[in-house]
Amino acid sequence: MIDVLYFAWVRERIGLPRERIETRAATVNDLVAELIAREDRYAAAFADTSSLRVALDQELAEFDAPLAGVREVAFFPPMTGG
Amino acid sequence: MIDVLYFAWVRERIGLPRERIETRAATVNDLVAELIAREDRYAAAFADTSSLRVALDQELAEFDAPLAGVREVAFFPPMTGG
Amino acid sequence: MRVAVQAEPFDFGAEAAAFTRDLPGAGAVVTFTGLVRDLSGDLAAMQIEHYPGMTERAIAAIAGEAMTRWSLVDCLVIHRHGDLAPGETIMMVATASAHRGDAFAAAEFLMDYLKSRAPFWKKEITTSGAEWVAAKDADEDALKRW
Amino acid sequence: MRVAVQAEPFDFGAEAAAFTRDLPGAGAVVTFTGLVRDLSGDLAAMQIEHYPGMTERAIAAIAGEAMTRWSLVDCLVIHRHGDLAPGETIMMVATASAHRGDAFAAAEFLMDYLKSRAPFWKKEITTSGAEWVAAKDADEDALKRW
Repeated sequence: MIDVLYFAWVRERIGLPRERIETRAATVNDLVAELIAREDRYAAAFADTSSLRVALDQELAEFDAPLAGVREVAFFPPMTGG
Repeated sequence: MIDVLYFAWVRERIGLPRERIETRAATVNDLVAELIAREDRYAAAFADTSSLRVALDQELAEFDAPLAGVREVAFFPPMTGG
Repeated sequence: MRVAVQAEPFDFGAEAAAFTRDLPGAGAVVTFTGLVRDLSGDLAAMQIEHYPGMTERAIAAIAGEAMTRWSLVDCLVIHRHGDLAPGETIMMVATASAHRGDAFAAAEFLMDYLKSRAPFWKKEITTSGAEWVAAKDADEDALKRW
Repeated sequence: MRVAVQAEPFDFGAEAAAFTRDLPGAGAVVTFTGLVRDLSGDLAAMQIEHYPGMTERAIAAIAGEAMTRWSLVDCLVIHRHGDLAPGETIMMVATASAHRGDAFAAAEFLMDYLKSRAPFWKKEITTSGAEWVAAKDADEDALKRW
């Protein structure tokens, strides 16, 4: 079980801020593929992962990073703070 | 007649902040030569003009600048504001 | 070093004054303040979403990096989230150092990293709709100078 | 644009807050504050001499140049003269612009020019005597980048 969080327009497209997911995905890319296969709203959110960022346990990571031991995955657009 | 002003350690070495001088000096350098010839305290203040700055009518200038029409000459060390 | 992530407004002048008191050895203080700018003339509000937990962690890491890279006596970051009105203060950073170069460089570094590496997302609510503010390539490029 | 040359202390926080109010179109405000630093641990006072008349003129010219070179919404310079105690505020600049790059660059430009082109001279009074602060080559060199 893994906590998956969505922010900004990713959250809006998927329609929820977070969910717990049962997955055996080895990498972030594998998890994204599983989500896309679920429903259109996920496919819409993950249509272009080059415009997305991912954090694993609250640290920025790459989409090919392994998920072993990770408890919290977050997907969001490029940040616009400051 | 010209007003000559001294600031910081130039003022301290010469011993006064300003004076009116009757001069026919054509340039700042000529005026400095006249002042040096007056008294030791002027010679001490102007011993090394490369460590001094000059302003003519409150605008920074060079030591070879002409004095024609100038009403106020100021001598001082490099500035240390901010 | 202090990091605050909050929905509440803060008093920039009071924070700047408080930061500047009691800075032994400091000769230079630089502050940056970000304001909600009404570009189009019809901005009703700016909504700032953030990632609770990661935000504080990311800002603390960026501020710690600034303290290490430059000779800072102290640094401060305050960043708001939630709903803000045009003209309101979004965030501020403050840096203090012996010489001005360190304080300026560290403040610019903090801003460049906060822009692109702290998990905040801005949404502009105008009379004609709502739109997420897009990240700028220039902001990502700005990181390369450090 | 406001330039003040004064013997009286000023409230940095209040000045910064006042500057930040009512800046139409501004998204970024940068301030720099210079403090009397006690390097040796025995500084009793700092005396700042200036050239009345030329000081105001030189600072206004430098601030005007900053307004021209960058897209500034506003800028402010306050510089004290007379006797200051360790920790006291010597001077401040503030700049406001739409984007942060302009405000940062203009504030650094103002500081570089105020350091070497505004007629102020600092003298440190310590328990062991009084000494004029020497101008640094680095401060003169800093002008070359603009």
